[in-house]
Amino acid sequence: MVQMELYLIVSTIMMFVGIYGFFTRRNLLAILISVELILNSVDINFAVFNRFLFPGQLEGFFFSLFAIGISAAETAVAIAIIINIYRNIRNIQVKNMNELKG
Amino acid sequence: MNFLSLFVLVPLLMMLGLWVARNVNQVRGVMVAGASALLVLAVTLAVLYLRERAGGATAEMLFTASHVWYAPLNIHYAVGVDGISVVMLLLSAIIVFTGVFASWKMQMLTKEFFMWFCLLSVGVFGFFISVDLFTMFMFYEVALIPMYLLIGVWGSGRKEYSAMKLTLMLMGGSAFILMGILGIYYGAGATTMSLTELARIHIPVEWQRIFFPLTFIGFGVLGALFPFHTWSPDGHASAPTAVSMLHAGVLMKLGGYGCFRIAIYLMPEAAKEQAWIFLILTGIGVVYGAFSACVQKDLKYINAYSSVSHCSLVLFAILMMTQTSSTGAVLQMLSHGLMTALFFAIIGMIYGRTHTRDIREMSGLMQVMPFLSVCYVIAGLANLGLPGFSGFIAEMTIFVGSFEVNDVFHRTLTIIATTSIVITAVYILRLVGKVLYGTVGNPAHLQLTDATWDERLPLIVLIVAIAGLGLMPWGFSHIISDSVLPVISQLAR
Amino acid sequence: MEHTIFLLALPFLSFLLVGLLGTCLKPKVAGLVGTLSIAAVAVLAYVTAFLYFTAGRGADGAFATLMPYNFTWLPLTETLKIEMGILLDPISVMMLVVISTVSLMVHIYSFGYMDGERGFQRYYAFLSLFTMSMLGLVVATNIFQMYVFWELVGVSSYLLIGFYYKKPEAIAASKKAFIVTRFADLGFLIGILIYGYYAGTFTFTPQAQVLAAAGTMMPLALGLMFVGGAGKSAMFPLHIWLPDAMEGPTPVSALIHAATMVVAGVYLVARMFPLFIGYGPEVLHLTAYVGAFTALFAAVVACVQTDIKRVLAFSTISQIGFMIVALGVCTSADPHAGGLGYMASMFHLFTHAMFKALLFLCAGAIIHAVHSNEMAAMGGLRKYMPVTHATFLIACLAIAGIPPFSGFFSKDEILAACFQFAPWMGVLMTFIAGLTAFYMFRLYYNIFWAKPYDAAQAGGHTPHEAPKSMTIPLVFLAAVTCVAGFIPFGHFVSSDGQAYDIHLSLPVALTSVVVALVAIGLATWMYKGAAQPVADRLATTFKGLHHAAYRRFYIDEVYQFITHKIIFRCISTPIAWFDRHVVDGFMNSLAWVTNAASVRIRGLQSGNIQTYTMVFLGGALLLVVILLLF
Amino acid sequence: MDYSQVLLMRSELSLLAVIIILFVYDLVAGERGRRYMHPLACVLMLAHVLVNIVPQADTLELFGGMYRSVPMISLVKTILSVGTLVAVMQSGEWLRREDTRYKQGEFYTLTLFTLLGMFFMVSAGHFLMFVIGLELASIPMACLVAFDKYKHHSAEAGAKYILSAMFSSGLMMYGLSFVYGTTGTLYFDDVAAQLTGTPLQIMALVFFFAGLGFKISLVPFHLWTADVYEGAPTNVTAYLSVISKAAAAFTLLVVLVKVFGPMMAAWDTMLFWVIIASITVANLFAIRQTNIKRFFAFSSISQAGYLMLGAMGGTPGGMTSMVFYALVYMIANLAVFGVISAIEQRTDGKVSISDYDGLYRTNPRLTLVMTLALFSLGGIPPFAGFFSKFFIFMAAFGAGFKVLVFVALVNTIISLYYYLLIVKAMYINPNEHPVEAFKSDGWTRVSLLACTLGIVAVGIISGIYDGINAFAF
Repeated sequence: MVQMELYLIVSTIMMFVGIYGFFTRRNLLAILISVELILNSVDINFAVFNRFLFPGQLEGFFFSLFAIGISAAETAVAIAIIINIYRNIRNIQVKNMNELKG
Repeated sequence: MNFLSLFVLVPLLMMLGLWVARNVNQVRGVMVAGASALLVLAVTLAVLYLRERAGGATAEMLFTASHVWYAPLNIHYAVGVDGISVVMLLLSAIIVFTGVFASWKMQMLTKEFFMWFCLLSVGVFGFFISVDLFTMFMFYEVALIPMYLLIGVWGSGRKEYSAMKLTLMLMGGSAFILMGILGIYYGAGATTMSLTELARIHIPVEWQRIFFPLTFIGFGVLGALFPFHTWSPDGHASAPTAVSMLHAGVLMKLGGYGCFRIAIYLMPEAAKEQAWIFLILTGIGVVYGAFSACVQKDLKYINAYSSVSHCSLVLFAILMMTQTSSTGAVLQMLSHGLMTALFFAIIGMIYGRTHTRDIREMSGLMQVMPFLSVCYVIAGLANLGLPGFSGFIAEMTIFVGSFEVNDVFHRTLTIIATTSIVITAVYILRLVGKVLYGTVGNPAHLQLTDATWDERLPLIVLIVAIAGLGLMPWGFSHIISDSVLPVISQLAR
Repeated sequence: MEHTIFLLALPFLSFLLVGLLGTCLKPKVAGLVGTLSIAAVAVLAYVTAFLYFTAGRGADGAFATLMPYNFTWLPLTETLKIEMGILLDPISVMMLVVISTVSLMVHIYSFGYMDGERGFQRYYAFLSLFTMSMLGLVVATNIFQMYVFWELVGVSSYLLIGFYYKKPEAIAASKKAFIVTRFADLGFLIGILIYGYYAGTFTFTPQAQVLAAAGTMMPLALGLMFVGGAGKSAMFPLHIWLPDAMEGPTPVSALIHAATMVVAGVYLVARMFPLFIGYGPEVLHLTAYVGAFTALFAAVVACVQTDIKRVLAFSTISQIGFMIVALGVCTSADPHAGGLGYMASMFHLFTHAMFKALLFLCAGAIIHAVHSNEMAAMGGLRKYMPVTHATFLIACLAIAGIPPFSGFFSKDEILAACFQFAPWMGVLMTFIAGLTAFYMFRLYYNIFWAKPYDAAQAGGHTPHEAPKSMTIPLVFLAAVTCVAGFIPFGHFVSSDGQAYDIHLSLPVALTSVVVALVAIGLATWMYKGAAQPVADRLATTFKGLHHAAYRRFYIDEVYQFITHKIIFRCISTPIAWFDRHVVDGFMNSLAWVTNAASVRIRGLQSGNIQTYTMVFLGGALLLVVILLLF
Repeated sequence: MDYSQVLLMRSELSLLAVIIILFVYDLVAGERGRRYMHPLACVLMLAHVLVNIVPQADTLELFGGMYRSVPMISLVKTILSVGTLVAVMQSGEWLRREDTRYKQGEFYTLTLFTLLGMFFMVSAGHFLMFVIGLELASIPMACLVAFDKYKHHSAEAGAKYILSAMFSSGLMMYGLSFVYGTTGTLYFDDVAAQLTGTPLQIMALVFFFAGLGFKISLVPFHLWTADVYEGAPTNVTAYLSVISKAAAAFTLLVVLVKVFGPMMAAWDTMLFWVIIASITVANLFAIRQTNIKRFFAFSSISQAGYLMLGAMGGTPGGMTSMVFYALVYMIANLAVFGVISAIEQRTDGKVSISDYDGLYRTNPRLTLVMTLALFSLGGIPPFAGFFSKFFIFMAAFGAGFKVLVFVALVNTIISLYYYLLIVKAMYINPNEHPVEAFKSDGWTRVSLLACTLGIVAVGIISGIYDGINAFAF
């Protein structure tokens, strides 16, 4: 039986890898992938807490399920917008996304 | 509906009338009708008030009415007047009336000008009839904001800068006031916003120590409390005539009124404790304003600094906290309001002709515009406290009242304050000598004309008011000193 | 005595009528309105005086103090109030007579003198205003009413000095007069405040036990009040405004700056006399020293002035000094034992008003004739202006103290009082009296004798006698000057109210007459001829002294320095700078700091989504840290 | 469990009906039919508002406590619906343009779906429901922000919005996972009973707060705001700046009080700093803006700070003031954006502040509306903003946060300064080529009139405040 802490360590690492990726990637798609990592670490957390701490109920699992759905929807919209950007400027580099500032 | 509310309703109706007015004549018609109605209303009120008092009415506030407004917050629309408010209303009505004539020839955006002007009047009248902290504060702010546009759009000189500075500083003051009002409300147990009821509740002294200075400074900003007075010279210099009149004449009085009615009345213990700080500030202000006026070169700046000096005297007298000095303070508000309005009216008329306010560029105006010049001399003499005009009785009441406080500190300050009457004479006479007397320096000025009827009327009204108050002060003094008493007895509790 | 209200009401109405209608009235009509009202006032004043003094004395042997009117004008505290009313006692009645007489003469005289001047109506309006104020001052029932009218006479003086408002000198002089007296009035006001607080009343008759409790405050109050009086009465060092005030029309100088307003300070001290004697004798003596010094100083300066009105102005200062000295040397309220000065002072006030007004009116006639104030432009005028000459001579003799003219009697009483006080004071005052005679005759000779009139120099203009409207007042005043000395003044006015017989003290009288005659002789020797070798030699020998005296001992320069350098440069300008740059600068700097901060932080909004999220996360973590730590 | 319960969700159902009708109409209507799309949308929204105008007086608890409604919540929904109605009315002119005409159906459905999401969010009784509502409000919003798909700014704003939103919801859900981990439940009531204030829970609180702070755009979670407001179509900005913000703020208040109530000390401290930062930083940023939409973005951040004052202490009075403040802010901001949008449509995209120079000369009425709205935002009586500011200060002061109120008050001076800058531009600044005089379409004018009436009347007529207060909990 694997300890709960191990799962949590994994999810935490995923979380911060995601955050790190978000902060450092230059490509919008890569950033999107990093966000997915963050969201997935959340899913793991919910599932693990449910499984180990509150085995009698399903709240955590359901939350994970919905979270997965939501993140899918978000990704879809995000990709659509990124495609739109690509159509506009033929480029999806973050550095080109700073016309709005100040 | 209490008839006091008419003071607010009439200007509102005037705004409505202006909205539908089609041309300049209709605008003037609306304004004259409305302003006259206000004047009549104020006089009627004064008469009714006197009759009530003569009939033995002893309540602190008369003609009171209170409508629940925001029940959960204990906010009422509560009105009522005592002697102080009556004279202030009278003053406001006179100044509004004369202000209308002083801006008779307003060319640009006449309708809009008068609409904001009316809004300003709403605030002023509303403030003086209210006896509920919230309502008072609301009207107070209503009176402040139209200033921005009135100065910014219709002003002269560095109007944008001045307008912004004035508005922001006064709003800063009102932020302090709001803090103070909240402090009073919660300090008194969060049960009422009514002035008279609050006065019966002892606010804990620790609260007072925090909120008295906030409230006092807040109102003091408008009352030209040193060192928060710097909006005044710039603001008044840039404002159009009628606005300067109303602002210096009435609005600055809101400050003194608020200090007296709210800060000292509701927080007497802290007031007594901390009065010395503000006494020093106001004492400085009295002399400082007068000295500053001595070397100014712009007519309006001179008058603005003079206002600083005189309004500081109001606060000074309030802080002396004797019945006589407070009566004097109110008289001084009344008197300064009339005088400064007269000054600004004349300056505006002179400026309208010479297109300069620099005293170095004018001389010998007595020859070309004798009427205006004579009025100016009268205003100047009134300002330096000549007996027979209102300034004298106000200052004397203040000095005698202040001298009642028997200790070295207060005495010294009183004597310092009295020196202002000499310095006032210095700058007034310097000005009169330079600008009005002598030979005409600028040949172009020889072509100028004297005042027209619409200019003469407000000047005459103001001079009559100043002289009337100066020659027959006993009635006013009685009304005021009776009404000052509740505050003074509050201090003795 | 109810009619006394018209004493004030008539001039006031005339002021309002003439002042408000202004140029709508024809000049003559305006003058007539003013003159008639003053004539009525004069008649009323005489009637009042007659009724008052014939009403008989009270049980205590003094004339009753009447108060036909007194109402509360401005209530101040529970005990203090400013009242307005009319108080009749010997000195106020005496003053009524003096003021109305001189005023009436000046009104009549001005018809001729001011003929054709622009602003004739204004002139008469101001004269009426002045007369009203001055009458109000003397009938004041309390010190505050006195102060009220005191200010009003000040302002009428200001307006009248500045009557020729196009003349820069007139403007400056009027300003100076007002500000200097105003400064002095500050002392008066503070004195009143102290008096009011400690005496518990503004009336002249406070309760004795209250005063006794006041301790040193009462002398202080009285001293400060005297400062006010000194300002109005041009005592050193507050005298500087009076010579300059001669820029006003000459009749005005006669009325205000010779006969009436300037003696207000004397009147004030006389009015407060019981209090001075009772609670501040040392202050009273101080006034005597001030008065004596002023008298001397002014007399010396008068000896070298060349402007005839200036000479008269310094003479006025000197004579007021006499009056103040007379009051100041009093040591008790009993005229027989040290209180003689009170009566002497009032008597001198009375006679001086007449002959000094006469002198000024003569000077006016002369100036009217030669269009100049300078002695250099005159000389030999006695042929052209016989009436003026005669009346001027009478006045000169009076002021020099030659019997039987009025000045002799009153000055003699003063000298007697001074000798009673201290011999050196008597000697000093006698010497000054001699100086007076000297400079007055220097003036007289320079105007009417000396070199023959040089018409060519004056542009072919031949001087001529003044019109009737001007000479009639001269003659009237000269007549009064001749006879006034025989009035049994002590029967009307004395320090304790009892009748006092004026009896000349022979040694004093003799000395003074001899001194005066010697001085006149000296003046005759020095100035009668066309060439004045002695005077010129003296002037060159004592060049420094002469110049200093001519420049009035540089007191004006000191004032200039104080006002311009200190008040304007060293106080006002720095304060104005401070206000604009420090106080206002602070407010502006608040705005500046806000703006600068705004500019600085703009870069934080970089437009980079990754920075945004870093701040997002960083902020969240910071909040966690804050919450965990605190 | 009874499906009839579903019928009790009156506002959600009526909104859904509106969405479906519009959706179907969009499908069936041809090119000609689209012309009536906007009136139809307005009328339907109006109907929706009318149906819900009387708040549901009873307390509902549906789906085992996942969904719940109290009168206050119902009232908030009505307020949000009214705001949406106004925003929709104002967008007619924009949507009739060539490049948006064909997809206007999408605009309505997307907008209304976000509204629906907000309804669920405010009615949530369970964190899952809450998250779903939040995301339903966010995701279509990203589409709306990127609605002008041929404009790079719009797309850039959309990308920033969606990425920030994903990041923040990731962080928030991460926080929620700790809530779940420490309490074992996601039901609001149960969570409240279990919270003890452990460090993990504090972290959860902060992360959750960050997620909503993002929606409300509180500093330091605000950086997307200005860019998105600038890039998004003006009408979307209007919608985003008021409806989304108000809904999130109200939800945050409810959750803080109902769920994190035991940790009140913690979140008071947190709010204290966040409010100070929001007001101050936003004010400083706003001073220097040249683009009016950006300018109002910072203004809205600052307003959000004031809005959160009502949450301090979690008192019923605070809730009343907050809802009232939100209502007043909504009215004023919609008026502002109505004017901005009207001008932008007529001048082919003029959104610089200097374009407003001398506006009064040509368009006095529009200027007046703008002025009143600005005064209201600045808290000047007798306009509604004064009352709402006063009440919210009063509430915060009453809860004991005197220093905070003082700081906020001092900041009102700065905010007044920049609001006056706009006023100055319109009235005082000279301009050779001011915006020409024009007349907007009827819907815009009606909406602006309604806003003006609201600005003037909402404060003076105390009944509105009293009504809100009656429902506060």
